[in-house]
Amino acid sequence: MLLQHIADGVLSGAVVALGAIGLSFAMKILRFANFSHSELLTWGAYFALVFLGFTTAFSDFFGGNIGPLSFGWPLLIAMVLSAVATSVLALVLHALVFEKLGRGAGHMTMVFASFGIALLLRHVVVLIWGPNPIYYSNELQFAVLLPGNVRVMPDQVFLLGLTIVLVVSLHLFMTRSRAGIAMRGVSENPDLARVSGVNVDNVVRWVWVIGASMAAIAGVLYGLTVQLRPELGFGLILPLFAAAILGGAGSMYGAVIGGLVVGLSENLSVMIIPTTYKPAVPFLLILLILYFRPDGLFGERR
Amino acid sequence: MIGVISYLVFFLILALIFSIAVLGLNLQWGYTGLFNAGVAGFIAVGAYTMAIMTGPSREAVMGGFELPFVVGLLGAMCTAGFAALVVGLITLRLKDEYLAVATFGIAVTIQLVCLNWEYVTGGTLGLISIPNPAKPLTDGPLAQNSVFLLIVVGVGGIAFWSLERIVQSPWGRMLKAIREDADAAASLGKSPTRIRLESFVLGCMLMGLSGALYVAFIGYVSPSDFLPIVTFQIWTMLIVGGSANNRGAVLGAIIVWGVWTSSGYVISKLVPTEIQAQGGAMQAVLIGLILVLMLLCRPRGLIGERMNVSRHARI
Amino acid sequence: MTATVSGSQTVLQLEGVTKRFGGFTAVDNVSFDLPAGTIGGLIGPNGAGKTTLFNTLAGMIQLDAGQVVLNRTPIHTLPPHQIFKAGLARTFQIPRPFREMTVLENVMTAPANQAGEKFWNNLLRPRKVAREEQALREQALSIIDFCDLSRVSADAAASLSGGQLKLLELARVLMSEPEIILLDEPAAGVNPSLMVTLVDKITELNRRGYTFLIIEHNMDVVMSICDPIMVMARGRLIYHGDAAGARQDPAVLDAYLGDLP
Amino acid sequence: MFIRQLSAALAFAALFFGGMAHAADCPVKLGGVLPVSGPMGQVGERISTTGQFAVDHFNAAGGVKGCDVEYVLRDTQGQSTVGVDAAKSLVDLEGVQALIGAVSSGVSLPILTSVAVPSEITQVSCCSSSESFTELAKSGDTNGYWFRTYATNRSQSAMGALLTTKSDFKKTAVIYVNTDFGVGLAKRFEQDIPKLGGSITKMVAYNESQQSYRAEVTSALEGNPDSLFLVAFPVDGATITREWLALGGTDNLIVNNSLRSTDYFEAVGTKYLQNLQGYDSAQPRLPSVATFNELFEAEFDGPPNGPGLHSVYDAVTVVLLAMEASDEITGANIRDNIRKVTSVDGEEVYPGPEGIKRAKALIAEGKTIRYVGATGALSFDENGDVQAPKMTWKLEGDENIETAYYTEKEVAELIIKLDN
Repeated sequence: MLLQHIADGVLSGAVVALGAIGLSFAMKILRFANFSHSELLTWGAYFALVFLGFTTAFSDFFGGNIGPLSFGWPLLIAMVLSAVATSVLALVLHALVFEKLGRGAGHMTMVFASFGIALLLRHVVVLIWGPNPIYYSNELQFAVLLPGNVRVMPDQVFLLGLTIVLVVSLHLFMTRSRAGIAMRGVSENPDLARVSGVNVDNVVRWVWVIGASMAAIAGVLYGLTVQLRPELGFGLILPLFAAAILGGAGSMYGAVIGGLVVGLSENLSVMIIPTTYKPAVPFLLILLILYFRPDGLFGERR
Repeated sequence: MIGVISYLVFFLILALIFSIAVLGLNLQWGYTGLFNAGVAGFIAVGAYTMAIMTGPSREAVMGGFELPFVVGLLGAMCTAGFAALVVGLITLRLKDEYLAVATFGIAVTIQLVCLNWEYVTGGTLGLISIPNPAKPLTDGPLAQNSVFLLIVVGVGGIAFWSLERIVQSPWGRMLKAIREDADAAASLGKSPTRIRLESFVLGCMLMGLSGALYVAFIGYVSPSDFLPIVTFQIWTMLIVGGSANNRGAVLGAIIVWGVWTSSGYVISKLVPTEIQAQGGAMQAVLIGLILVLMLLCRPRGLIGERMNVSRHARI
Repeated sequence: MTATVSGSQTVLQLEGVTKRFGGFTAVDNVSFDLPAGTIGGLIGPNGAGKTTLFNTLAGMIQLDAGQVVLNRTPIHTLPPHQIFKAGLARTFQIPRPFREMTVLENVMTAPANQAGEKFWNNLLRPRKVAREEQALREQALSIIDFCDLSRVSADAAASLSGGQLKLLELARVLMSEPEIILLDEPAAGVNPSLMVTLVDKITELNRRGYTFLIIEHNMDVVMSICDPIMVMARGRLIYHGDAAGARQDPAVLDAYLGDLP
Repeated sequence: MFIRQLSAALAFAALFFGGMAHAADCPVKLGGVLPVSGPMGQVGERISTTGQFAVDHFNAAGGVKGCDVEYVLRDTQGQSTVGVDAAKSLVDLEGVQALIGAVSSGVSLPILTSVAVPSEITQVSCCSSSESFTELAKSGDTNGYWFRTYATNRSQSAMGALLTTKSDFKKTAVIYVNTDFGVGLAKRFEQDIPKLGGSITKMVAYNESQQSYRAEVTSALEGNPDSLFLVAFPVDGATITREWLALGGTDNLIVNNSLRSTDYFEAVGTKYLQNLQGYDSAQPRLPSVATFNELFEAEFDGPPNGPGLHSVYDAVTVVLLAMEASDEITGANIRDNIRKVTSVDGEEVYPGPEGIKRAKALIAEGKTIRYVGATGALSFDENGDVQAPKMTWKLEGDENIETAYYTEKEVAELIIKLDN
């Protein structure tokens, strides 16, 4: 069972990792704890559902499922479109609310506004798509038995692989592209970056786009391996924050490692504590990190 | 007409019980700028303390001390304050957002503990038969509720009066200085960590008090009383009423609770039964919208902060 | 390096103060003494590390090496609020008033260890607090008057002009009668007439016995009121002496080349 | 200053609510406090429409004492504070003398203790299963104002255990919802199953409304169980079942009554549920039930599968019959007459407009009646609890098929056997 819990932990940690990247950047560069970030996962998942509806019209053209996976090209296309749509949503929120508040009030007012927006976004999902769970496909995918008596679903392995690919591409983006380098600059020293002629407004928009895209993809993959429901993101708030804080705000790799640690500890915890206490595990992790390493495992000590 | 009065008394009891928690939050957010996202958790701590201290003895559950009402109130404040002290000591020296995340987490955890630690909290069954202090004094629901309203007004009045005294004092001045600029306050010899801790603990004690009054009134406590939405309601009350103003906090509690309950009434009248599930979501969207718009357009709420110097030194 | 503590006359003494950010050394092994009753001027081009040094002295940034001694007491290990209580007060380059509080409130906040700062005193010993508040108010009003802020004393600090904010910060630190006052660019962004007032206030206070350490870019101000003058460049202290000497020092000229018109 | 604001608020509120309060004799009002939105919204919504359905039947039969019945529904949002306030406003402002609700015990209980009992209003719940109600009633704190048309956990766990052992399952894992309902049921099940020759491999509780239950499922898979006893509600139940099956869990599933729901079958996919078995209260082979089912299907284009539908219908009908039998419609009279319209030696009457017409005629003649409803013959014990007949069911294709029927007597005997 230990191996199974580890496998489950790594796989569910991958979703948390993807979602936490955006949150981590937001905490460092936008300088506020964005409680509405997790709702972007929900919206990403539901956007993909809409686009999937369009693409299924062409399903003959795309052929069936890819290999052992439970989905075909339409879902992947829907996922990319959903990332775009979620980015637009995030930019709209930024322009309508956070930009204004950030200029006037303190950053804690932004935290609070993010609370309100989270509630708003969650219930708009209920209004549009209804409160009941929805599945991308009603087919059930059965797990494959691996050596060591570990069962994993092919979709989840795909999820892990895609996470790795995304993190590597993000790394290249951050180190090679102008926008990425500017982002790192602002993240490390905003004042210095500003006087060196970096367009901070642009960087902020990039942060929203990257964060929202990663969140959308995480949402789609999460929805794919389980289901879509309006509380999809809400239930992930604490794991996401735990991952971002664990990794150290602003550190991409930190967020990824943080996500995996959160996933593993949640899944392994059920071996020692009753499953009903599992949702508290990320919180305990947060307390431990804040107590011993307030700047995260990979954050620089102030 | 008796019905209307009876309902108003009932409504006011709940609204004023909430307003005590809002006052606590006002101390934390309005005066000190502390973001407590776990209000429901601290209310729960107070509520269960009250239930355990004043409730009858039960099988397989701790407690049954049957202590007097007032002792229960004080005990509830102490345990909520203690919980706040622990969280505060860990997070208050850190960046502001961490308090928001940690308090959000503690509310989730406290709810889980309420749900699962059967020996103390009765688990999912909750704790029943918590004595109502108004019951031995009078007969009839209206008379009893009126007496209870007096008790709430009395307790809330003491809390209100004490808060007014201490926020319009050098201590309150420090809170606001910390809220405005913690670094600048530190450069003037104030210890942000200590002051934040004091404000946080005091605020949470009021939340505990509010929880204690709630269970004494309802007579029953269960984990489902402390869903995250409660935190959200308390926050909306403060923002609508006006932060950094205790009158605003009380007014906000009455208005928001009024809107919340009457919008349920309106929805039940106007929206057909078939789509009332959507009606509930509409209500949440509406409240979320009011909140965000309030922050954008009228961040000070209905009654904003009053400029003052000190009770002793008006110009 | 300064060799010995020069008796009771030295208020502030820095020894090998060093602060690094990552690989960048913002303050590099800075040492000097500031005698009591002087107005020290700290100058240097942008990015020389002056404000970082101030932040280190005030305890807002932990130093990496060296020590800071205030009246024979090492203060570099203390948190900011205790450094203030020890007698070192500072203002900020960009003023940081308590914006939503009145000018009088801002000033009355400053003194440390007020009885009313313990919340229970306000409930249990209200008379004592009231007496103290009365005294504080008298003191605050006279300082506000000295700083020419009487007209605005009931206004929110947020409504003040840049120059008035500089005066407000000065008034705030004066409440506690500190051993030494650190002013970060007092003349920056202040209109000329107010600047004259400000310089007058500083010299007047200096005559009354206050010690200052001032960062300033306005050379007229520095040369007219400061002595000694310390020059920093790229984190190092490159000159320590009188104003006349600074004008001729080759290292100073070199550092300012391109910075000065 | 403050007092002025407060009194202004009060005056405003009085004006606002004052206009709404009118206590005329017609129509007769019945209050519903149900979770139409919130976590239980899906369940609550169907329950509330079925409540309206029962009221419609009564009105079709001429209403109560010639008055139309108005069913005033208020949403609890699944929150106790909102529920309590809703109940109080129904009582004080609408003047209702009986309340239907709520669903969760955590909402029904505070309504009972702070509204119904002090205001002397009869409260009938379709769905609250907590043992706390029985305890409260025994201690005399309900004054008899509490009833529920939902059979308590005791018989449910017994049926689950019986079904499991009758199918020759030896090693059963239990996944149950972490609420008073789930915990109570699962704990009883754990005690019952060894007495019938089965055994438990693992007990796993889960918290409601989580996105994924992978960790819970993996834990439950320990010890290679040959069957799973699942105590859940449709939404989370579907998630758990899907993850259970995907991770290689056995498809020998035994489920509680709330999973006898089309939502659940469709979400999981009926083709994966062909070895699923379940039990339910009372779909007895009585004409009354058939009548109800037919009427329901005609109205809603689907069978009444789902938690609380049968029982809310009976809750509403019993209350309305009790009103009909009262000289004056007060909470106390309703309380007393509920027993008169369900008395064991009365003449049997059935649901639907026709049945109710007959019942009204009998009441008018002064005869005692026995309402045999959608859940069968209701007989409330002194604590307001009912015992109901039980049935077991399974899926065959998309069809939900009854496999066995247990009368109240057989259920009672089973419980006695298990308790000794």
